[in-house]
Amino acid sequence: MTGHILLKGENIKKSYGHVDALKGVDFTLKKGEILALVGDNAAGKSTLVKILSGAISLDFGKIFIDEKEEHISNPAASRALGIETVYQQFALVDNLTVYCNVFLGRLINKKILGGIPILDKRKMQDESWKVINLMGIKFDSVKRKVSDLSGGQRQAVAIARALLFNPRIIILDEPTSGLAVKEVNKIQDIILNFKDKGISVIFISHRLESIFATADRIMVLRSGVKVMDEENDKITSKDVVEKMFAIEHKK
Amino acid sequence: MNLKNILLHSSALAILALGMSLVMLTNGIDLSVGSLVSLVSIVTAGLLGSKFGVLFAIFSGILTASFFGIFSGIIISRIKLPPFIVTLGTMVITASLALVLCGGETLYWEKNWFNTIALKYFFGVPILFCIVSIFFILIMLLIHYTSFGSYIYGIGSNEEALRLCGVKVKLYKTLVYLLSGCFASVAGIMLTSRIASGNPIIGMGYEFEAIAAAAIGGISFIGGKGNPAFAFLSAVTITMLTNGLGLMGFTTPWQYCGIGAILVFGMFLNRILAKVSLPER
Amino acid sequence: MRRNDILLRFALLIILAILIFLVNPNFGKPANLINILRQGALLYILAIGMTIVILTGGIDLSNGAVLALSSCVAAIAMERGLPIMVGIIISLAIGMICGFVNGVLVTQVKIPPFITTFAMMYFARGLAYIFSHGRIIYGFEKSFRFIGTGNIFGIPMPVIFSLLLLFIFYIVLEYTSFGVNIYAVGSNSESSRLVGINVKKVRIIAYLLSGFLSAFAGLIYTARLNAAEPVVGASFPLDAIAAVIIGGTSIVGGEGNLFGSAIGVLICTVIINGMNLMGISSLWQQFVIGSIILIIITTQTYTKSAKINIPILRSRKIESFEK
Amino acid sequence: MTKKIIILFLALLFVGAILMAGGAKETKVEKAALFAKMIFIVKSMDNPFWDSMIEGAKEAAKDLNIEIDALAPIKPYNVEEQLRFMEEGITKGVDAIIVVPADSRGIVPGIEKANAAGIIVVTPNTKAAGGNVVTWDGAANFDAGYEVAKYILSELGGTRKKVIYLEGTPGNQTAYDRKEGAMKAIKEANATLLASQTAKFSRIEGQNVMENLLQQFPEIDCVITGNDEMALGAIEAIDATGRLDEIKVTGFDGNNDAKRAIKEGRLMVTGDQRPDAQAYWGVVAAAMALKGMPCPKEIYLPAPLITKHNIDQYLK
Repeated sequence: MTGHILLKGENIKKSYGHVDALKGVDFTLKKGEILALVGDNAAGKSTLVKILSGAISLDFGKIFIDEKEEHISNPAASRALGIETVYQQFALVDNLTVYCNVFLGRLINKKILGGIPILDKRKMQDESWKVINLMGIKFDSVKRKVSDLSGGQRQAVAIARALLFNPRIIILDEPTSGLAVKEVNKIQDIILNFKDKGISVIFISHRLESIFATADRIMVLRSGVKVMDEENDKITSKDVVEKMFAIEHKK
Repeated sequence: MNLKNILLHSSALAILALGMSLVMLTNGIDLSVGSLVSLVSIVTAGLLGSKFGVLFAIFSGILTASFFGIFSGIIISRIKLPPFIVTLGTMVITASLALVLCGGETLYWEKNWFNTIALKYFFGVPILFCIVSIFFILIMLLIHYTSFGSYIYGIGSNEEALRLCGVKVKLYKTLVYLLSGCFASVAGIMLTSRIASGNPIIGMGYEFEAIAAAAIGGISFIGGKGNPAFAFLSAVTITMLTNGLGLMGFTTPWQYCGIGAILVFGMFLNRILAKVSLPER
Repeated sequence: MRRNDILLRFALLIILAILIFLVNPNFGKPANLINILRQGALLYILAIGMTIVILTGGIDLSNGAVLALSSCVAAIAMERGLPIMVGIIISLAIGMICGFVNGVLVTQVKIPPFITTFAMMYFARGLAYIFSHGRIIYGFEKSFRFIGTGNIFGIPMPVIFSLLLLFIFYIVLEYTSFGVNIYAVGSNSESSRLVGINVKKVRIIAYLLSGFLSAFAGLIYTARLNAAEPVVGASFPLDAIAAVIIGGTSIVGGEGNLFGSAIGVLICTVIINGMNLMGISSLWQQFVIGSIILIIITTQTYTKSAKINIPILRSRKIESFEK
Repeated sequence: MTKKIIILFLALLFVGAILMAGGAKETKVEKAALFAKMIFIVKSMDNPFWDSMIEGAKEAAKDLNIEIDALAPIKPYNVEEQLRFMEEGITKGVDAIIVVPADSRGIVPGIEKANAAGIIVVTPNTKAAGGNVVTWDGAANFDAGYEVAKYILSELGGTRKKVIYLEGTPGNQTAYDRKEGAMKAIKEANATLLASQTAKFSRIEGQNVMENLLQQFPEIDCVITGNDEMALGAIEAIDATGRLDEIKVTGFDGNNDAKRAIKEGRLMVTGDQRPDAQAYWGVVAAAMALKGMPCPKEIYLPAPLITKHNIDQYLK
């Protein structure tokens, strides 16, 4: 059910001053696969995500997409490669409306009076309304300001932003933190839905039950090093926890 | 130029920069200090002419500025309005009050010992600078050895965390603006003694200079970072350089350009120093 | 900005106007109302630039000095016999250069906007003195003066210009990607960066526009006064900031709009006009404006936190969210 | 890319700074067997008036073979900065300080310090309220303000005596003196003062305030102002309503624009302060005192009124 290797990282290193966040990590992501990224705080998960999304640049290493080496120098480049990221704090702009947030960075213009670019608000409203409704999260209007929304709704806006542009890879950084159980289930459904559409997903979470419910493969990072990379059905949550906290070494 | 003059001339700006750096450490700003200087000058000078005596006049001056400091502080901490807006409000209000109180005229009084404060030297150091130094030492002690000091930094970097720890954030914020007001009154009294009269526009522009001195001294505009000692030093340096421009024979237009260049260059230097001393994040 | 914030300010403006009118009926004369608009026009053009810069989370203390510099250089150019159009272009170019330098210093060298524009204020002022040798350049051609003193259908040119700019920049802010990006950058610059907005470019353009508008105001000023002087405009930055703040633009950025600023400018102009008419000592002008800043912002905070429930305003709010 | 911009900018900054240093040196007065060293401090640089004063002082310096440094406070009318210059001058050991006090009383401590150091002090234009000043020279603002107001009121004559006064910057000594002088004349002439508002010595303020007042008062006979700038602004405002024929405007200072306006018949009268002469005679008085020659305590330079009758001799 999973296809060829879509994304590959080789020996990725990144340090902040004297702190090495990633000490040479290799990883792969197949087409249509859900990869869960697990690790304790400061294990390097977020750094890896930021590198892939173009928020920071790597110090060393290579990234291949469809076997072609790519340089992801900024967020726009990442999005152009078909990688969409849903950040932990959603990266929403509170003072703007829902539809502006969905299209932020790629607003749709229409030309009037022979070439003056004007925002096509109607189109953006319709399209964001469609995408958000597809996810099945309750919404009254896309003209609301984001600051008026609940946590689940905000998450929906952030995911809608990722979904709208037919991405090949979606990265979700802690999509379920701070949500109610009902909303968590919803998000899990949405993630599985991605898979059905053939979108690859990288999924970071502390919530192991969500991971085991959705992921195909689980990768564990500890202090910037990959310590485990196994198929979901071959391991238990106990294995993951032991790897995360290096419990076996303390024996 | 000589050292005595530099110290004498930079006294007012130095103490204002000290107060401003405290406010800026809490992620605030105080635009009202300049007009408070003028208002204090008028209040003090007006009362020096009365029969209540010099100490009463000085005390009233300090009280006036403290009142406006507390006023700003309370509005900022309780009603949670942006410090920029609140102090802009108090700035124009106090500037206007200073003019209204004196009717646009300068005030003066019979010569007394108040006039000599600005003239005397203590082992070659101007008394005014001695006073400023005492405040400087007190603030350094406050910053480094009291809980108030760490709260100031705490409020600037994470106010919410401090509040959740049970720190009376509102109280300390108010106190910081009170201190800034007090320092403005000290500057106002010193300038009043220096010009031996009350002048309603004497403090004009000091607020921006104090902010610039604090910023060039490395106090962050978003709070929590910086050392008031450097703000103090940069105030002295800026005074020296700007005074120097005039005395080196730069005409006023070139002086304006020079000050602009000094500010930008100072800020640039500050950036480089910050990069050298700290690893980049 | 929410609709009830604008309504609050509009109500204040109307109440002020009615109060002044009751005390002094001369206030209501059409000629006086046109005066208010004409006097407010200059400040408003500066306030547009200030609003844009404040929306991105910055501030521009240099607009008065940039105005002086650009108008002096343009005046010198015209005095030397260059065509009026060339003078105008030179002036606008200088304004844009100053704004660009501000923007570059803020975004690339990462000097706080407050210090950058404060330094630019000194620098531009100094250059204005140097170019003009401190003298006032006086006397311009009729055709140039028309942009400051002319009328079309009885409406003064400065008013027409400010309305035109209000229209253009309203469209820019509300209906273009650049406008949305300005709000996004001011509201949350990190999020904006993460979704691929070129934050630095947006900021630089904001300062550039402020410089451009300062120069534009300078041209109108010169034409209206028939003189260009290097000293002009020391109080403009604070006047514009006060008007923008009274207009409800958030000083931390991301919230506010040009209509609010227009009302802010009108409130300030009406106060000064009213005090002139009533013969109240001008020493009190600043006092009133300062008080209004504090009162209006406090009221706004209270109505926002819904401690005070004004029925009309609240029903409006709900209405505006219906799809 | 970004780095290149930064480097380019810094390079420009440094070049600018070097040019600045060069420019500053050029303006210094040449030194050749100098007879004395003096500093000359004006109130501000926000008016061509101060430039004329500096010109006058430099001319005197050339004539008398004196080295003179001209200084002005960065913040307009800041008396504390003037004190700074005086103190620096005292430590540098100049022979005389010629200062135009931004504030009559605020300057006194500086004069007393100079006295204590045995340095001669001369205050052109504005009097100091204390200290031992060798000479004051200039037009008394009070008297000249009085003269201008008196002239215009007598010109109007008869019953037309509805007056508006435009004041200078609040808190400014000169503004205060001129206003008091004008008030005295208004009182003597039994004229009605409709309003007295500040226009902060500025042209645009003068125009704005006048526009507002024109709405308030249908009948105005004359507008007396504290300086030419405000007068010229007021004239623009009055002209726009077409009432310049009925409303007469007076100025003060006698700058070039004002002279032209008098020639054109738009401005009625201005007091010629002769700033260059004030400065010139100030330097001369200081030089005389240095040589031990007796010097009058006060030199009243006549501040002739410039009117349409004598304007031609001013416009050469």
